[in-house]
Amino acid sequence: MIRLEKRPQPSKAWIWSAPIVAVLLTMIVGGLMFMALGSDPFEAIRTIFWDPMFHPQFAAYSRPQLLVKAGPLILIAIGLSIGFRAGIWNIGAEGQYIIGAVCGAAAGLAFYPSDSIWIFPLMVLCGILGGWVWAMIPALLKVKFGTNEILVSLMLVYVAQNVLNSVASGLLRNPEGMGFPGSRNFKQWDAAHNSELLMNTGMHWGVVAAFIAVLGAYVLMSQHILGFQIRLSGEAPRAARFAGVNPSRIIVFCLGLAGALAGAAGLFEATGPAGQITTTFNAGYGFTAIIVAFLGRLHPVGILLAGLLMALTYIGGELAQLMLGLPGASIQLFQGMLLFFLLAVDVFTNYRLALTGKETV
Amino acid sequence: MDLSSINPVLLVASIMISATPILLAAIGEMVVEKSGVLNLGVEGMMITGAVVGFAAAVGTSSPEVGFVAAAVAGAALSLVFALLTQVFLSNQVATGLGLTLAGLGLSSLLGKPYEGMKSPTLPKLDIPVLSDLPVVGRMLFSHDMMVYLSMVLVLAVWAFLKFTRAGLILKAVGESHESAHALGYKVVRIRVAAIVFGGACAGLGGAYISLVRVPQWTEGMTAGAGWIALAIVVFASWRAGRVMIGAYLFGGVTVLQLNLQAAGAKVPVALLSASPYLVTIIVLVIISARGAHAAPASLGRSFHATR
Amino acid sequence: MGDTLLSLKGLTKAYPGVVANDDVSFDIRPGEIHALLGENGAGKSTLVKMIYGLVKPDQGQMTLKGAPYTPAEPRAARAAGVAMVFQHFSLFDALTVAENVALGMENPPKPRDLARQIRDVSEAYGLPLEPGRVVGTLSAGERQRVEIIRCLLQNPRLLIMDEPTSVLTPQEVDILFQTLRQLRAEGTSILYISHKLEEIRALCDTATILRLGKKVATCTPADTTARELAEMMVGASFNTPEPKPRDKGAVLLQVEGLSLAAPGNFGTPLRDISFQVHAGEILGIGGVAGNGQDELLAALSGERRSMAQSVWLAETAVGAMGPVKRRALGLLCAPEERLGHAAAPDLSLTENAFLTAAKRQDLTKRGLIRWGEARNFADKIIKAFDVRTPSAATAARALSGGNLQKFVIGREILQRPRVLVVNQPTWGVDAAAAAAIRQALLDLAASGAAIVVISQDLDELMEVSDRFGALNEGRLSVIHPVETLTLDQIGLMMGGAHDMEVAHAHA
Amino acid sequence: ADEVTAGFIYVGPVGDGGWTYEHNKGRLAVEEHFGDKVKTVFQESVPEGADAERAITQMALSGADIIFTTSFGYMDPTIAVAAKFPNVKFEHATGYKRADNVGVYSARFYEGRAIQGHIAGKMTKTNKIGYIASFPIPEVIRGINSAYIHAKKVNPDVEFSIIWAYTWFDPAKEADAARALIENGADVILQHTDSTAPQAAAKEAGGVITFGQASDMGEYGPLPRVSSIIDNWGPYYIDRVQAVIDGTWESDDTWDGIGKGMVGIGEISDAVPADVKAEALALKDAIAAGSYHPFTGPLKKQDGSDWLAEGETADDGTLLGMNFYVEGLTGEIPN
Ligand SMILES: Nc1ncnc2c1ncn2[C@@H]1O[C@H](COP(=O)(O)OP(=O)(O)OP(=O)(O)O)[C@@H](O)[C@H]1O
Ligand SMILES: Nc1ncnc2c1ncn2[C@@H]1O[C@H](COP(=O)(O)OP(=O)(O)OP(=O)(O)O)[C@@H](O)[C@H]1O
Ligand SMILES: [Mg+2]
Ligand SMILES: [Mg+2]
Repeated sequence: MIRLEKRPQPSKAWIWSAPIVAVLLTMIVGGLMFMALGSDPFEAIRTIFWDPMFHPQFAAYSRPQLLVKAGPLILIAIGLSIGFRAGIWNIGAEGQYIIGAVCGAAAGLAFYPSDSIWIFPLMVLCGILGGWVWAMIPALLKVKFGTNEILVSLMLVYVAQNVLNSVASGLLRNPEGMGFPGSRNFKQWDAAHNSELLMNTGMHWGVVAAFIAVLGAYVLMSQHILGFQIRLSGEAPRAARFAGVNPSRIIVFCLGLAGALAGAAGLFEATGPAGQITTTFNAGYGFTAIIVAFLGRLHPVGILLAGLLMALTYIGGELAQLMLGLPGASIQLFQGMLLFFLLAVDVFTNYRLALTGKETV
Repeated sequence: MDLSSINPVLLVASIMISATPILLAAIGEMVVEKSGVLNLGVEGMMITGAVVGFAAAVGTSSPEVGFVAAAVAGAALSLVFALLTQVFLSNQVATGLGLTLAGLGLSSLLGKPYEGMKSPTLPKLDIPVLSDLPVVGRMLFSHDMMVYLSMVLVLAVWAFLKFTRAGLILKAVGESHESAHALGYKVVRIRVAAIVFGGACAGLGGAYISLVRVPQWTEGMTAGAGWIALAIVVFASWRAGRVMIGAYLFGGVTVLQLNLQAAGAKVPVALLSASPYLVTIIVLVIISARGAHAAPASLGRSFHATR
Repeated sequence: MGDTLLSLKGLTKAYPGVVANDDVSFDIRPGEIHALLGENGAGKSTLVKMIYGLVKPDQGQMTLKGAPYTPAEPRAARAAGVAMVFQHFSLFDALTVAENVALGMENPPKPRDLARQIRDVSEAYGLPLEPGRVVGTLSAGERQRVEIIRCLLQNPRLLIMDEPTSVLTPQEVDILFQTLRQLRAEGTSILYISHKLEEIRALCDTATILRLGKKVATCTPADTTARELAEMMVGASFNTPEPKPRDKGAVLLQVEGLSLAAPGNFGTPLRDISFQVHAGEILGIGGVAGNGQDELLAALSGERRSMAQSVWLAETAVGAMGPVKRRALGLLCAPEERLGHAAAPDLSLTENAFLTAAKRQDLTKRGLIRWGEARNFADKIIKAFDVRTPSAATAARALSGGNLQKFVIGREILQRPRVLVVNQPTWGVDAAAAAAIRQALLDLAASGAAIVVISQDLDELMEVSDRFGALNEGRLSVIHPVETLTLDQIGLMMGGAHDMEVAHAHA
Repeated sequence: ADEVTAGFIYVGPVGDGGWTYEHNKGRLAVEEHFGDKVKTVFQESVPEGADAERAITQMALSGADIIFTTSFGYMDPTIAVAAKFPNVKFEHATGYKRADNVGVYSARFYEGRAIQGHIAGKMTKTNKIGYIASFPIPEVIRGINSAYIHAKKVNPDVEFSIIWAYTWFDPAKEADAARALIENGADVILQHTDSTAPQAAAKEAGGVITFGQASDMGEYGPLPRVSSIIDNWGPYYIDRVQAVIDGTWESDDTWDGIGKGMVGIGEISDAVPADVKAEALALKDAIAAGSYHPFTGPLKKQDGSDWLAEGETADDGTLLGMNFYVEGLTGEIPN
């Protein structure tokens, strides 16, 4: 019989190789799935993992798109991961993302058509604030009443979606839009446009913010006392209290940070790639970011890589749909598999396989 | 606004229909959580149940077979969760979220050929005498089998936890897996069984949506019902009877807000359609403020026995 | 009835890195109380878990009444008439006494009959219990009764007890011993694990001694001195801590009318606690587990806050301050639970050193952690307290209990506290390490710190403290100088008889 | 190019049975009509927003010659991508922004709504008509107004109750909405959402009639579905692809209705009395022939102000931006 045996220390080797093993396993099993769907598995895998970066026809366009797609995912996932490290399960980033975008857009539109250079910074600030406020609801309810933050943050996503529906066809509706829902297009208003900073790189302010967030989170979690307290709260809550960490402060900080980053991501997306607030501008980034956070094992550098990998599977998946006619759902399943394999393989960081009934010494 | 135009008999009847899927999923999840496992993948199992149930019902022209197939499919998917969390000791929150993602993908893949099809629906039971009663007959006693089955299930779970030894063992495992292990109970096996039961219930709930409530198959059709089921378990403080109250309350608000719209109530539409979620939050707050948590002490913790 | 009830032959069990039991053989006769002795980690618990079917031996056989005995699981052991009271209770806080008992039985009777049986048996053995109570609300002594009743209801032929007395008052120990003697008279065999050698000499018929997993001796405890037993366990002699002469200085820690509600559903409230500790003095606080020790430590460390005026550090009212401020002022603590409370299991020793030493050792600079300094401090603790670990980068959970305990105590002592409060400083630590820790505490007091030692080990308290008080249900008894106390008086203090007579005598 | 590639961007899954389903039928009609000469590609369930621009761009990069973007929300992305690919032709459905290589097209569904309204007004016994609306946009408001005007014309006691579902496609929600309307006494359900769930709910309730939306939904006939408005994009798509092949494609603005066959009226079932059916068909012919415009005065707005004088017909500009109810409708348009 084979059984698992706890390692005294997490294995360094597995920490690094587990994601690679997981990706390989996903490729193999995913390939089999694509084969069952009637595609050439090698071609499918190549289309997903290789073509977005190197296909002669698409790469010049898709490569920068990787950043566009990964930017918000990374930005949100960084915020979430810090909370997850402390054992605070905010799964309502989607709502914080929506409200951030709505608040930021509203703040900007109030000054339409001013071309002041302060418009965009103001919008970013309000976006951050909007996401923060929305995240403060579960935070304060948890601190005050001990209400489960998983459920409250999630319910608030639905509420946010209703707010979005309402403002997109009401308050923020483009007065020149023939009565259709949707705000003005920020791409046509330079003062509020989150444009590409360098041509054909996909770099916009949101991507810059994501990189800064990765760096900031790295310093926070590994070098700063607050990051230490956050890790401590997640690893050993009693020890944290003994050390002098105030749990309420950690809850408020972690949820607030996640909300602020998600709100910023929403604003950057609405004023940049999406271009406007519509009832559907939110493409589920808030949920996908949870997966990115776990794929990156809640580590800033890991999240950076996981965000890029996720973006790759999205864009590669779109190409596979376009060129191979693979159904979009198979890509979703493929991403689910990736997470499962990582979770499964991860056990070997903390456990090793041992044969029972044998002398080990 | 003319509220008198709302027909209360029909209102109650449709509350029962809209509450049944969440009730089924929630009672299953409650058993899972009683055993100390937090499975956030209810949505994924529900939607898989919805598509497999629909496909089986269409294939065999029998809705009953559809429900059985849905239960099996939900249980099968939950086994993936059981394998990952109980054997590979993965984080339950992450695995549950992954299960939802995978379930949504899998279901839309499986469901492609069934889009736009019609399925046989479950006949309404005609309960002698009761169905013919005035008012109540139409309100309470002319539903399909699954509505009553869901209630029987709640009753059964309540009795199981309260009166049987197996129920006591299940609670014990959820309270302290170390103690249960020390007394020789097979923690992992018991939890896997609970997870599978929860998966089967979620599958049934999903199939109720695709076979009775809508009835047809479309991608993403559970539209968050699984999450509501999770909220209802907390809301119910892990008690079977209250799960039923919670599901009916939520179903009630959902249906009532549409009725208010239809009756022309002067309330902003956005507020009305957000009301089920707002009500859920408010009730969660009230419950947690009263301190009546009663969450199983080992909820969400991994267990690994050394031998 | 044969000559042996249970016979063990060549039992061996290895865990990664240690052989917990190495070729252990001995016999248990019917109707005897058989002691199992050994230091921490000698393999006692592992051995009894094999008998109870929780752990499978790698090698060796057991026979029960002459027939081969290989329990695959506790159920089989129970069916064969083996019952066990665990070292770490196997109870369910949220369930009732009756439900807890039922879970430990093979075929429990109907709830109503079971409740009656519990009442009957518990009264017959002088261990009263209310079947409907929720276990989480019971005291440690009562919880142990639940475990014992659970065993007795099955009429076991062999009853295993793993360190049952560490949570009992001397009076409760007496009651337990009567129960055990009564059982022996009825023909039940008892396998009894304890560190308390005098107890064993008083109670047991035979003793088997384990050292590093091997059986080193079997003897008759009544004919062996406690000193001889201890030396057999340790395999060598060791130094007993020596107090240095010290001067009593000013009052450094003063607690005045400290009351706090119980934390959570199953805690103990603190009721009107007052005491003073002077510089250079050690105050010992005894009591049975679960009578407010954890709560008192939390109130002193600042984990739980009280009225500002209820805790004073020298001239400063610190009752309303958090742990960080109290630490900055020189009030340091070391809680009982090493893993998860005093230290975070998955963090490295460096990080765990930082955990309480951030301020006093100046390990941060504008919020950023000076990891180099933190590591130096961790290395210093490791060196000064002889902590056996590959390096300071090792995770706390990888250390043995004793080594981690040395690390935790060392971490606080090296920060030169003005006041140090420790709870169970040598709990689960082997004799040599325990002696070292006690010596360090005595040295610290000699250097002018005020120290509070909370412990359930009376010998330890007698050895290190100048004055003694006991906690009972969250109340602190009157405090007496140690020299004036007898064991009987201590028992009364721990039992909550607020020793009025004794108080008068020394007033 | 020897072979012309036509691309389609869909907002929903092909199998939605409504909007996307009909566009995909149009694509299949193109394939059928041109055979080997034309290749079609499509991408389904493309979210409106940032992903749309990428999907359209990648389709253009993959060599499509003409791309149909079939949802209103693709308007700005289509314009943006078109600017980068001057040699690719774009056709955007239901929008109003054009460019040299971007044309727009839409259908006058309100013409079909007039016929629905007529049948509904005639057939309701409770005088209550339920309307499941999606989003408060001009197209939907136009439909409500058109149906109401014609129901009222034949039945002055008729009342509309409207539920805003805020979705084009959510079967569970649509089913609940239909039930709520029925519980409120409606015996006719009109829908401006795409699934057949309301049909199923009506069937279960009994005694309620419905109309197919976007596609025929004929499987629910003869009752509850008594007729339908069918989107018929095939001829238009074939026409535009042919123009690309011929090199005659030019950006234009198409808004066709029953006359050109872009809006079809599904078989009126036998559940409708013969005289009503005859009237409905006459109305249809009049609209098709252009002799009757559904928005012909005298008409007042909900607030009582005058809109169209006797005999005056609405201009397309007003219709395209319609954001008010006509007199007699109750409730407010949410915003
Ligand atoms: N499950 C396990 N996995 C690995 N090592 C173990 C396990 N259980 C016990 N050990 C090790 O086996 C040895 C014997 O442990 P055991 O618990 O039997 O000691 P003990 O004599 O009961 O000590 P104590 O007096 O502290 O209770 C120790 O070194 C311990 O660390
Ligand atoms: N291990 C630690 N090392 C250093 N500083 C810490 C540590 N833990 C917490 N801190 C921080 O030091 C500051 C003071 O901590 P303390 O526990 O005294 O706060 P507090 O009493 O809760 O504060 P207040 O009285 O303002 O509410 C806080 O910002 C706290 O977060
Ligand atoms: Mg032991
Ligand atoms: Mg011990």
